[in-house]
Amino acid sequence: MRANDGVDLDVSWRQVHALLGENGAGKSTLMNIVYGLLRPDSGEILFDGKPVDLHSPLDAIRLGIGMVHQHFMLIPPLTVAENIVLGHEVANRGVMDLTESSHKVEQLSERFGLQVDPRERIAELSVGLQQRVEILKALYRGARLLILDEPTAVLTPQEIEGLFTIVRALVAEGKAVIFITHKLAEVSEVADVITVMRRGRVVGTTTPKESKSADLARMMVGRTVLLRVEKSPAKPGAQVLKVDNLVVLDDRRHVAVDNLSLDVRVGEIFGVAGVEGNGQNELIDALMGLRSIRAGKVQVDGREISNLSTHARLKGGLGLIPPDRHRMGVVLELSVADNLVLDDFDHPPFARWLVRQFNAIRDYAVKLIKTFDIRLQSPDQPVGSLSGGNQQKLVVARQLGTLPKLLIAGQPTRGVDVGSIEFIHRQIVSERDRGLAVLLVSSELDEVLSLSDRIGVLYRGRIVAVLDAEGADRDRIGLLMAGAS
Amino acid sequence: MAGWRRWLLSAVLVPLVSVICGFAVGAIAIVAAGADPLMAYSALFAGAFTNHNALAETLVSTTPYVLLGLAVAIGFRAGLFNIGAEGQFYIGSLSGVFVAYSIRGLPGIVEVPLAMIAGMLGGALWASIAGALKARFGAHEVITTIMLNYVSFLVASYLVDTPGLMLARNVSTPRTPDIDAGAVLPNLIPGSRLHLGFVLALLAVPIVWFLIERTTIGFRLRAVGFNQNAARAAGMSVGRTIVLTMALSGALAGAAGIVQILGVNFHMTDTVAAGYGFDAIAVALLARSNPWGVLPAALLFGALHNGASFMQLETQVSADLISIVQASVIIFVAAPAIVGWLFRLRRAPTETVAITQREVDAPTT
Amino acid sequence: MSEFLQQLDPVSLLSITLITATPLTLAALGGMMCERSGVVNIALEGIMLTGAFIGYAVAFFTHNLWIGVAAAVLSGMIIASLHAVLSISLLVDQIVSGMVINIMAVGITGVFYRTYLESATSAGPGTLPHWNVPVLSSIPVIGPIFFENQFVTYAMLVLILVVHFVLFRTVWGLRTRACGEHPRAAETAGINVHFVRYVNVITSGALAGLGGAYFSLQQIGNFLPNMTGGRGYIALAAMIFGKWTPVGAFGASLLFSGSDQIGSRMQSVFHVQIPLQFLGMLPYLLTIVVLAGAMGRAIAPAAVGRPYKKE
Amino acid sequence: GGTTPTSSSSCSKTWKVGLVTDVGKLSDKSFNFDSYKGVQDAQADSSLCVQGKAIESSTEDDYPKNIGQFVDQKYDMIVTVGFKLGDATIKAAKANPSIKFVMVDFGDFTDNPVPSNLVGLLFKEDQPGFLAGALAGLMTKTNVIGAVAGLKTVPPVVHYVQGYANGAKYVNPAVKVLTIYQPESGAKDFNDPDWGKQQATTFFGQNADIIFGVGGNTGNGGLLAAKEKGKLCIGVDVDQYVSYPDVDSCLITSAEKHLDKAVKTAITSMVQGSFKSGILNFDMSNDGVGLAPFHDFDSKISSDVKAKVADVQAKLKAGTITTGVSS
Ligand SMILES: Nc1ncnc2c1ncn2[C@@H]1O[C@H](COP(=O)(O)OP(=O)(O)OP(=O)(O)O)[C@@H](O)[C@H]1O
Ligand SMILES: Nc1ncnc2c1ncn2[C@@H]1O[C@H](COP(=O)(O)OP(=O)(O)OP(=O)(O)O)[C@@H](O)[C@H]1O
Ligand SMILES: [Mg+2]
Ligand SMILES: [Mg+2]
Repeated sequence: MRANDGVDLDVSWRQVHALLGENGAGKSTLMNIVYGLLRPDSGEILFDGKPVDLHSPLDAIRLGIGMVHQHFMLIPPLTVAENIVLGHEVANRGVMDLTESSHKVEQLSERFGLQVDPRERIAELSVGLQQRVEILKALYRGARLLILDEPTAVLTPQEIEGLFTIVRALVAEGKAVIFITHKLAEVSEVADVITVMRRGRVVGTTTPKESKSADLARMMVGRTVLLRVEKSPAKPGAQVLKVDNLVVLDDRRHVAVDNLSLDVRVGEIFGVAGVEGNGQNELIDALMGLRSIRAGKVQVDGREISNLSTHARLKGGLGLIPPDRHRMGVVLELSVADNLVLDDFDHPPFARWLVRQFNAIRDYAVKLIKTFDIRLQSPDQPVGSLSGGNQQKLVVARQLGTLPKLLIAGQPTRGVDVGSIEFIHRQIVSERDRGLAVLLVSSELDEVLSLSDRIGVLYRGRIVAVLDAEGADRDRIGLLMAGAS
Repeated sequence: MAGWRRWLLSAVLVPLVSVICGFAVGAIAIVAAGADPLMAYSALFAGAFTNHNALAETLVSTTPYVLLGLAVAIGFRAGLFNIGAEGQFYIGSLSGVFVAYSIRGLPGIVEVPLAMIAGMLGGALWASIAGALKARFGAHEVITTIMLNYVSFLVASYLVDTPGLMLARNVSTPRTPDIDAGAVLPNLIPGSRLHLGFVLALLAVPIVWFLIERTTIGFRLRAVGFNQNAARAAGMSVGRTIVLTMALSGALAGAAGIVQILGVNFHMTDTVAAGYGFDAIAVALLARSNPWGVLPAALLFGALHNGASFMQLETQVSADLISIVQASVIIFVAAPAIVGWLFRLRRAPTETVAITQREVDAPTT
Repeated sequence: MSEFLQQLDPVSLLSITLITATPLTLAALGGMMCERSGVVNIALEGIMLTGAFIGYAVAFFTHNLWIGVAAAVLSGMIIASLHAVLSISLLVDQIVSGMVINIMAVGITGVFYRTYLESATSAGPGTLPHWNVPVLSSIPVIGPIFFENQFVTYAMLVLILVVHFVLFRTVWGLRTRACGEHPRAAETAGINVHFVRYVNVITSGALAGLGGAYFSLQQIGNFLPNMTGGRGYIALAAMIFGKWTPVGAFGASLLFSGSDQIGSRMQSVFHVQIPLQFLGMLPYLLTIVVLAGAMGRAIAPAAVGRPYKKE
Repeated sequence: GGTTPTSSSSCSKTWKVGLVTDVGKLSDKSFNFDSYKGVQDAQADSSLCVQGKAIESSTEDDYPKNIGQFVDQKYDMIVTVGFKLGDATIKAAKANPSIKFVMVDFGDFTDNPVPSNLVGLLFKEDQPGFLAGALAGLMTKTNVIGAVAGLKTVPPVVHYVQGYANGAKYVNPAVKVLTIYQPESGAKDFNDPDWGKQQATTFFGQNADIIFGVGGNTGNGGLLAAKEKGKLCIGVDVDQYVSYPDVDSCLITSAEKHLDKAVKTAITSMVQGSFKSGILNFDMSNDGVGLAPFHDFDSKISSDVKAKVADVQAKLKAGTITTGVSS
């Protein structure tokens, strides 16, 4: 499959060049090629007018290309200084000079106003600081062209502002910056030039002046996005989910969910808005019993479920669309049919006395594939051979197929094409109308706004405000997400 | 259609070619050792098949390889690398032989199953230690099973050497008492050592295949093997599955141990086991973790094991030669790229099968 | 009391413990270089056995122990590079590859020992000379323990420091650890992960090969089939018990070999009959305990065991 | 160590003799090796017309199979080395009355009557052990001597060691004898010279000045330690001055059991039709066991000591004294 297809991109010095595209459009892939991590099957790359052949990141670095990856490339047990100098160490005859390294790092952070403690271990740093380290890493290697792959996804608006100032400073210094994102607002704010990608192709290059957000959106997704899923107003009924003062720790044993309380009622969609990394995943894990809770109560239909197993919760009427499809949603090696019964494979009609009943499984699969319009050759083909959108539809089908009373939907449309997005949204809404209670957790504010009946804003692991979706003010929510009270 | 061609390539052709290459490498070693490969191999073949009783003897050594190969394979399917089959084989023999010599005078139909159950339980429990350590603490099973192997040898030598424990009275060799006559597995061919255990091993193949491919246990096991997170999110208990898998694997290894006692040795000595458990890893790899594949693979290893001594007798080439053949075979199986390169197979199957090639989780030790 | 001291004879006890800890430590250091770069090495046993054999064979035919030692190291590197090719370039599971080498080693040493050495009746090349370090060896207690040893043991003592320094003070060490923790990050930093891993795996072969020379050239002056007797696995245990640090591994090796010696002393000198099997279990049980997270969790390099695939 | 058959024309019939080792291989330079030497000697003796071959066993399960190999090839005599093959040998003997069977180091017929085609070769290891002990007891300057032994579960090893201790005490009541048996350890059984070496070194720390190495390569380690530390050492089973030249400079003698002779005797009896089943005991009286020459130490050992040792030897032969070891 082609992740990038006949892409032409032109970046000049002293410019912020925004690369815009929905998830899976091929932005990272393109940049990985520019950075020498992937080899293009055809085409050439010119740098300073000269054609260059990039075999490895080292070649890119030598040319002065630096990249801050979507998923940070930092080594947790090592210190900030060690991470930054790695590969270009300060040393005499092979022996590290750590004091000198730290010194250099300090100078660098002075110069660009990126404060970090060189002796700190990466594992101890916040995401925002880790990103600083990444940028310093690139600058330390003398990057003149700096690629930032979705740098804002994990930042709060303040941090984003900070980042923008840095970016402008860099450009002022004569460097070039490629700024990858799929958030329209950001583009118009920093970009000098904008290139839009869709499904691995460049659909156009423009500037903030020429085209307004709406136009960009159209270019991005191929046609006008419906900012609202048309849906009748909710008729909320009895309370299904009730969470009181929930406290959950993350893997680094820091408080991720902090005294969080919320409730979801029959026939409503409760949307949790928030910047990535504010405790969304930990919240979902805790609700599904995938992560132990430190304190607080979780009740479903007034029944305490905090110490039930995931299995028991699923049987008890919970459904989960995991935020990370490939990690938690599907087993790529197993067949579509197997994946569709992944969470109730072990009882009638799919199994009798430990023996799996393949006819029943197949019939059921065929039915779901039809209702949820999953595009495939056969229910027996491995899920890995499906496109992400269809993989995601499969996950949704599995969860809604079991007719749960509470659906916990994490990033239900991440990395999915627009057609699938609409389809999935419509499914969720229609289930709501049949009385399903939905807890929607998404870092796509637009998704939250368009789907939810009520919206809770998540910040630093707390629900800082709950407001009615009707006429909710986008900017106000933005501020709340940023921690402004 | 391309699907089954790939299957043919990866499940039949590659192993076959690998075995051939393995023997080729062995031949080089024989030449280097100043002997004639043809003579050596024909002696090996004669010792394995054509000599009087040789075939029966080959099947005798095939028996433990089948059961142990299944044991390792079942672990592979759940993403577990059970290097401990050797130790589980040993503990299984211990617990089984204890029952087999303790009970007296019951009919075989009673005694044999009792001994078998004891042996399988022993192996299962011993293996679950490693399983529990991984489930509970994330201790990597490869390391723990290696360590537990040694512990099991020492436990056995302690029990068998210590008067009042399992040491038989007035025997000149340190060993357990002989098992009760009723517990002896009947011979299949009079005058040979081929015993009912071979049939039991054959039966185990479809049973294990059914377990893995057709039951919910097998499904759970495979799902966990492929993607623990997804399995967990789907409500499966990864920890319990790991322990269960190790227990099943250990039970099969224990069965191999006790079958060897009931069919071949009739008592247990304090000498460390034959190393079947380690060869079994190779068997499972060669079988690509497919229960049916275990049969031919085990037969090959049984033949090598059995033919080796005759080869040494006839050509003075050390029986250790078969280790070279075995090692080479695994290399070619585990790195199909080599075979593909050797034979210019376009589209050589580099896709990962079982454990031979994969992104193994980092040991969370 | 003095009677007891005389029987315990701490100086010789410690000196013997240090000597028998030599191959464990060397192999453990090897395993460490390997695993710190992200490659599991359960092949230590096979590498040591090969080193012991080749080292002896070469010494036997050249009548020169030092060429033998060099050959042991070299053969260790050669067989380790097989591990490297399989597990790094061909992406074979590292455990499988290690296992292959262990089996292969038994085969090769067995076959060629039988052909070329077994029937040799003439006296072997002897053992490496004892070197008493002037002055230092005359220090009471310390002297006889540390400064009246043979080459491989001295080398071990030096190499502990060298490996520690390399791992934690040098550029190479930093890159090695980076590859072991997060190879992709290392590559984006411009490091050739495969190169780093190759060098470390081959280095581990050199160290384990030298460990092999301990048996055939330093202690026995002869080769015997299987003469490493599973010490490669105890070395693996020592490496883990020492939490992937040179000094820790050395301590673990001392503990393991020391408990062994004390066990024997119980029997021979103090006539206390404890079942030695239980002492024998000590290394393995301790390792399991550490893996279980008691006595402080042993943290393996995050990426160890994972083949690294360039896109 | 294989050999090519010598089929000298004078032979009306070649007697085929097969030998099966236990898991310790022919390379043990000790009792597997020496037993096979008996076969080879018989083969070298053209008057016997014998052709011999050996199979090494890699696992215990192989014993019956490897015996079977020779049975299938219609061998005339099958020699099994080591008591661990006892059970298998008895079974095979009962099943193949036409073939003669010889068991080295095994004569335990408590629960089975001896088949008429089976002979067990037993050695009174305690006697050479006793002699070696006497020599050590007389030669020690520190009144401390040691024995580094193989597995305690192997009877001959224990006989040697106990005889050694008693012998030393007999000539020198003040002597202190340090002994250690190798712990069960699988691969390292009888094959851990490094361990043996360290044990001997420990004994030197206890002022021992003579080491008796009893137990294949493990014992050899003890001898090596003595050589390196300039102490004295005593070999076992065979004259190790020949079989293990590395330690000649410390080897005052070896406590021998003449496995080769015994095996050859059994073969000869078959060839000459005088084969008798049951147990063949080898001791001082029939010169089946004994003390090896002093070699380099011949000049260094005082005639007085030699006389005393000779005296003890005579008494053992005559049976006027016993070793005090019950076998
Ligand atoms: N080597 C490859 N060959 C084929 N397809 C690939 C390859 N690598 C990635 N893809 C697929 O190509 C698409 C582009 O991936 P990429 O990560 O570049 O998208 P993206 O624009 O960065 O999306 P996101 O906004 O989520 O980062 C994805 O669907 C991905 O699954
Ligand atoms: N790293 C990769 N290497 C090769 N192929 C990949 C890679 N990642 C994803 N793919 C394949 O690329 C195809 C598209 O991946 P992706 O998940 O992005 O779907 P998509 O392009 O977004 O299409 P959809 O709009 O349906 O999601 C899928 O078949 C996927 O298996
Ligand atoms: Mg991306
Ligand atoms: Mg997609």
